[in-house]
Amino acid sequence: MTDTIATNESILVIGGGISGMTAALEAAECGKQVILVEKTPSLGGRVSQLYKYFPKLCHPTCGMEINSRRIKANKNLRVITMAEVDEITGNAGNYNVSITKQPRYINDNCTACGECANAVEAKFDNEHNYNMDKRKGAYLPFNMAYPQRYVLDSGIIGTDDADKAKAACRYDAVDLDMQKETVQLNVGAVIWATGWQPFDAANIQPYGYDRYDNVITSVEFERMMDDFGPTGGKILRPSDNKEAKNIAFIQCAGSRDRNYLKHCSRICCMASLKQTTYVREQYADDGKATIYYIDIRAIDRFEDFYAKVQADTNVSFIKSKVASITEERGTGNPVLHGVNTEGYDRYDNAHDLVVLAVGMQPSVDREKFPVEVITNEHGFIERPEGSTGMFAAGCASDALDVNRAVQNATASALRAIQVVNRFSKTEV
Amino acid sequence: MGNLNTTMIEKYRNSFLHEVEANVEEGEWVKMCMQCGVCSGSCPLGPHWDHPPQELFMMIRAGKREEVLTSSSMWMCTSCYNCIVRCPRELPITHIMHGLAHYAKRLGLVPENQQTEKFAQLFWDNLTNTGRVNELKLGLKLYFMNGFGEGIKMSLKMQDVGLNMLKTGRMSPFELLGGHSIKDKTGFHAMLQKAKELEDAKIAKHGA
Amino acid sequence: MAKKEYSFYPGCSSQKAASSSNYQVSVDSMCNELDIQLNTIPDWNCCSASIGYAGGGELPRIALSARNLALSEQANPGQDVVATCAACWLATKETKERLHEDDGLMEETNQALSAAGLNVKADQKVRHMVEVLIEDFGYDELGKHVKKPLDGIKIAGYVGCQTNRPFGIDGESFENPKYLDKLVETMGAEPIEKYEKKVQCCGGALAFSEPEKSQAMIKDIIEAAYDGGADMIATPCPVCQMNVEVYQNHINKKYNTKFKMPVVYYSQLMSVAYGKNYKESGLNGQVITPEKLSIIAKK
Amino acid sequence: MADTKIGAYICKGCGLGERLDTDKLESIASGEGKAAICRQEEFLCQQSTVDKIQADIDNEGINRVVIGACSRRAKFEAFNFESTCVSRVNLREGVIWVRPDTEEAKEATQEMAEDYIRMGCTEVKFMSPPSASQEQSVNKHLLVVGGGITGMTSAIEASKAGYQVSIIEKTSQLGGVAGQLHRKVPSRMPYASPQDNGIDDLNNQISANSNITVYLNSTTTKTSGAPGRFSVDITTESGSTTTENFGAIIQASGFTPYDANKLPEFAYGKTPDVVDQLGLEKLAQEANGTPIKRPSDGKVVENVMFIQCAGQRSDKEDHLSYCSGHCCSTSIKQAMYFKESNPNCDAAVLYTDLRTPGAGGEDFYRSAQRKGVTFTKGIAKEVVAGDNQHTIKFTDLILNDEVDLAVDMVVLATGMLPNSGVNIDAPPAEEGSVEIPVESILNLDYRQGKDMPQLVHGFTDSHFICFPYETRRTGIYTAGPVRRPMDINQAIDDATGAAMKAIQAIENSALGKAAHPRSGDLSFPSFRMEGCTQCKRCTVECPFGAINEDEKGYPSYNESRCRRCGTCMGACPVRVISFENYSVDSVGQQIKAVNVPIPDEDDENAVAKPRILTLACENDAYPALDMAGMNRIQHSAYVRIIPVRCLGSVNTIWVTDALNSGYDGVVLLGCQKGENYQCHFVKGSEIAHYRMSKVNDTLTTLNLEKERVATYEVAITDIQRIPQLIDDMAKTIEDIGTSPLKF
Repeated sequence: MTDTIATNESILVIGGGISGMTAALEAAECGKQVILVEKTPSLGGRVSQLYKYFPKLCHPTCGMEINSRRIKANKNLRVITMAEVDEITGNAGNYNVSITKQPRYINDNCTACGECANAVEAKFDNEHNYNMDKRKGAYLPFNMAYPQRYVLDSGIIGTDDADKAKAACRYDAVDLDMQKETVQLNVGAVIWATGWQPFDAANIQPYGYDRYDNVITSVEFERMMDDFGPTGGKILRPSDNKEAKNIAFIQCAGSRDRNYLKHCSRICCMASLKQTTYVREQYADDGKATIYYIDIRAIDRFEDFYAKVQADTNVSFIKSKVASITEERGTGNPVLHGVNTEGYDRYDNAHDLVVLAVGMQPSVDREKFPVEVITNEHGFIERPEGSTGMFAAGCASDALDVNRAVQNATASALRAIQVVNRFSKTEV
Repeated sequence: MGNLNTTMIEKYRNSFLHEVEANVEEGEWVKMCMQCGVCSGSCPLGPHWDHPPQELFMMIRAGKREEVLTSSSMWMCTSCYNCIVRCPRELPITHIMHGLAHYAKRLGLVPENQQTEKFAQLFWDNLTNTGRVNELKLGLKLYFMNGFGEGIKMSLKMQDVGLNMLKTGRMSPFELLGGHSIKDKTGFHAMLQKAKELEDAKIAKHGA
Repeated sequence: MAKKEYSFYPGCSSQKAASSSNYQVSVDSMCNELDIQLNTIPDWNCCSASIGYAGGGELPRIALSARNLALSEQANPGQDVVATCAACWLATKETKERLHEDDGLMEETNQALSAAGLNVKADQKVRHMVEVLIEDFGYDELGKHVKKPLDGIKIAGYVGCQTNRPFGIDGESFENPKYLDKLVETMGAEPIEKYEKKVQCCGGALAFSEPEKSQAMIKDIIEAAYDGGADMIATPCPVCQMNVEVYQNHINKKYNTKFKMPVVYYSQLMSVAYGKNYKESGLNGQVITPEKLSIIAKK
Repeated sequence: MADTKIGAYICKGCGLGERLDTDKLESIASGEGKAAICRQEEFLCQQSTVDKIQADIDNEGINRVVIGACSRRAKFEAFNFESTCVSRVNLREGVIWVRPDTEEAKEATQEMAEDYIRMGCTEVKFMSPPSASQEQSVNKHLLVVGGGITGMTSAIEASKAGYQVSIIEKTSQLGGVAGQLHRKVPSRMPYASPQDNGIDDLNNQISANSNITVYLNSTTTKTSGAPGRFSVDITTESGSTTTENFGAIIQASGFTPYDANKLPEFAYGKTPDVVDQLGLEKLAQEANGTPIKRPSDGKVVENVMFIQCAGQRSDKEDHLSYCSGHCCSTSIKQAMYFKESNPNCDAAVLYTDLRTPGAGGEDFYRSAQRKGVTFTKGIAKEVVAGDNQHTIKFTDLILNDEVDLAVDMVVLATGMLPNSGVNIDAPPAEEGSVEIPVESILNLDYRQGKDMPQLVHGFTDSHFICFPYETRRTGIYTAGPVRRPMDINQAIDDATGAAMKAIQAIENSALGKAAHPRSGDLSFPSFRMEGCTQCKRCTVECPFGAINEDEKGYPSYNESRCRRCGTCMGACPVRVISFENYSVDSVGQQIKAVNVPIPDEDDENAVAKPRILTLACENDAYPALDMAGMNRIQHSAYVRIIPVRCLGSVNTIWVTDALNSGYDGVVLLGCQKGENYQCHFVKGSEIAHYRMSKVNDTLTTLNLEKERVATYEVAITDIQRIPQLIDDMAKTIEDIGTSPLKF
């Protein structure tokens, strides 16, 4: 990475998840100057919080390693973390962008030795684990974090912890006077790779996510599988840390529902099918999973995976949108109430744990883009039309699985290149 | 009414769904159901439904006219609105149930001795009589709605309730003589008459 | 605070010597303390609750509530329509909404109304008394009027169905509304946290036609109150109040339970807390006397 | 190799100074390591110090740099010196962070560090800075095979970026299947109604575009060369052939609809009123907005039923096991044709799982319901053709009912089969069995076969979730339904993405840069032909088909096809293949550089100091070891770890040399192999496992226990497991005793 001064031949990518990294890398590896802006202290986004991918059941960190190696080695690419775009003016081929960079309080000297983390005491919610546990006020967001550089939580600034962190660092990497700064860029094209956020399950009142400890979300379940996650890689239920062996998965938790998200989030069916294999991986024959669904949307070759899971006698399927959940007194078991609509059977099923397959919501509220962007009623950015220089990549454009998100991001890299080539001399 | 039923059968031979859409309150929503079953699971009297709402919707699409209209299911609706607020597709299920019940009644297809149907009719007659409900008369009618013998039994069974209500001044024997009423009964009845005419005309048009 | 005026729709059960006349008594006392003036809609009629559908078709039922709205517009122009009965509120509010949403309905309805020499616009707000208390006064203001805090009374706030669904009060959750608990707290009493049957249906009108089925549900409602250690149940709905209070003997016989759970209205709690006496609070209208509340009322 | 001048720099930061005797390390570097310049620094990675190293390079003629500090994964940017070979000696994550900070541990830990310094200094001696071969020059001409909506889109998008494109289309016109559609599923809000299929617009864009050439009625009869210099024979129906050169290729050969004649149970072929989805498009086009008439007697259709998953999602013979993805939306769209042209027509869709994923999908589904299309969850069992009406027998899964429904027409939602040409991995047909000849799409002149490797069900998709455009034939990308079952909207994205990768291949091959995953790597293998025995292992084992054989059977290497994994280097029994900066020596000499202590026979209480060689895949195993260090997870001090590009690049000589020079054990750490392989170079891990199974013979001849060599499949998340595997080997050696081959 070099300090490229952006020109209207550069491409700005907003969002450092897998889609943003892909769009940025594909363009940079095609010789283009690219600036990648990420809101959090490190790249990776949602993918870095997953245990395994469907349908292959491989580990996302593997691709993350390759991508961060590509970024390290690429001199056309400049990464700005802890930064957000607050204004974009101009048009295709010539955008002026203003970016606000939050202070990290740790400079390039950081060797990631970890002494500052050892020195501080105060703890904060760990966003990487969806606040299921705490982290120190000086921290490396996660093992694979890139840039491999520590962060000071702004919460410790002005406290003793801040001074302890500074004192502990022998490389003068802690800079407590770091201020938020504004960066001005001139770029030719912009790629929105702002991604998605899990739908807030507390809104789904009949399921009592806000009232019952043993009702969790699919994204939280992923974190449980990480050896370095909140439960040390064990599937435990929050109420009593008992092993959760009989697990219910509720599909369309927030999706396909006019009360919440009207759209289908696409990934949730496959995610739950995948997560049933976690239950089996951990508890073998004692592991039982039940999927409550409306339609199982395992399209194209994902069907093979669906067939595999269906063949597992420990996994059962009930066609039903669960009506409500109550808590069994004494045991704390969540009890699911509803009707299996295939032949009309009522059920009141107790499980150890309920996993809500929460829907995908665009990270950026459609009203909150710093420049006019055409979104559909679900908040996803529509396909480009006319001579725009702004494109969506990945889940900013639709509810997509990783594979499709990367495919879409690769396409958006070309769309951006078309714009900068059109406005630069490099055109053939 | 019976012949209206046959006319309707004639008209909508191959689509009960169209019949419901045209003649049942909020019937045009039936087609929007995606069979998730959240309504069926949310009904407090659910276990007492032969066919829960989502199944009724499927039966309507499948043209099971007789089974649907003669079912006691929609008469089980307590109007708790659980189904409406939970329905992911915005179907006004409570109203559709009321609508189906009313339509069945209109076509004379309500099952024998359907208690809620009887009570609902009593209630309607009672309120439309003076414009306001006369609880005492309604109560007595209710006890006797299944015949005199049953009525005596019921009255005895409900004696304590009645006495309690009298004691606490929440019921008065004087209600038997006239009782509460609105002033403009004439206008009130004319209004209901007009409303009924307009509605019958619509049905007749569809039935024709 | 200045006097507040509303166009009031009392509803059948609140009439003299009717099943919730005690509710009305307490509402009057409460309003008097809060300087609320209720201008009753002249010649109002029954809304047919949610049970008129066997005899009455859609349009006739709509016409009923439309008539009340029309009369309100005439007599109390510009005033919000306020109802104390959940069913009255719901039927009227639904009618108002559907008149504007369903194409052609407004016109048909006015055709019918014209037969009674009336016409409706349905522009006014239709509100439940509880909304008035929460939105126009707020818990703090309501608390300021408390003269006799209801110390030491444990109350299960039974919200029931129709003040809760489909419209809800104060934008609260349908599954776990808090407004009743907040009111209870504001009056100095102790709400039962996690009252499990808070929004369970009591059977409504089917208490009459399907007594067994309804009483089975009522049993759970009362049981859960006892489990929570409640001294009494409080509710905003006349149907709930009646159903849960008056059948306890029958339930005791059938399930040989020993229920004797008082069921009062929020307005009775407020009336007592506001220093009104036993009678002014309509407590003489209770089939099962709420002892702890009575004691405070009689102080 | 220009004479090497080594600069060795040892960091004392991050506790290295406290934990290690860095003076000793320095003396080893300057002594055995022959480092011309050697310095210890308190804080090696700080800019000022890095500048000093750069100064040594610029002014002191240092051309090999040894950094004794943290892992190669840390501080990469700081120590990334242009055109200078750098060896990162991992003293932090690899030594002090995996060792206890105790007196008794000190000695072994120090020995570890010293060996790593020796290894680093040795490695750089055998490295030279890579430089491009200049074999390719820029050829901004792109070939697109297939003129359907995917190919047309690829061509237009590539030309918009300033590239020349030639489209080869087998039929007489562009448009493919999309061109046969009356309308297509909407791609824009409000996602409510079918929209124009868009082919006319694409046609106009292409005919107006001087950068796009179209060859109709043509096929590719030969494809040879490599990215940047593909040579393709384009042959017309008439047989005339022209040869053109291209920089990269996109294969958009599309799909063939499933043959509905295989579904007699649904009366296809028995009555013209049973059609497949394409058949219905034809009827809709003819009706052109007027009510659709049924083929048998021209009667306006009053009720029609769509049978989803016809011959799909089924394990029956001759059926497709997979889901074709688009069919639900397509049936919804077609049901709208009926509803929009004739509202009284009953259109029902019979499905088991209605699949309309994504934002637009659900809107489209709701819109159909609003238009009166009805949906029934059920399973079709049979269609009985009648004279007037036809009967569908199905099970209604909701009402749990056996239904006989009379309809005017039936539409079968059948699936798609990829036009992927020859399956190069197919086992050879048995004797006597009649083989149906498959027409090749690309006719690749590659040793590995004529067409693109297939993933599953004949589709040529990538094997990687993160990298959908990973291809096993560099510079050739497949797009659209040949790659994976997909709808038009996805195909358009895919076409654009593939164009992106093709352009990238053109640019990078011209610069001699490798493609993913070693993107930008300039190093490439050279073959010392005089030593070659024409054994063909390199040509057979290359996962990317980079190496052909010339007429004499010698390997003929194509640099720009190569992905630099080194599998050929690992395969070569006579070791004639090597990269400038990665060779049999650059690793082999490191192994030899390690100091293997010879136990003192006379000394009774001498403690055994075994040595374990670990060769770790740099993509997964090595990062996992790093993270183990970051989490202070300890492992044996007797191990010496060397990262390799891929386990496939491991030449067995390294293992035998190690054992011969007294190592007590060898551990190989690669990625998952087999069906769901994780190896980024496809077969590396698998090949390594195979090769190691052969090493057993060597072990016996050396009469060593075979437990001394272990090969594992590990994942990057095995942060706790990998140290355990190393300790297991240490334990094994403890049990079976140290190697007898120490002298």
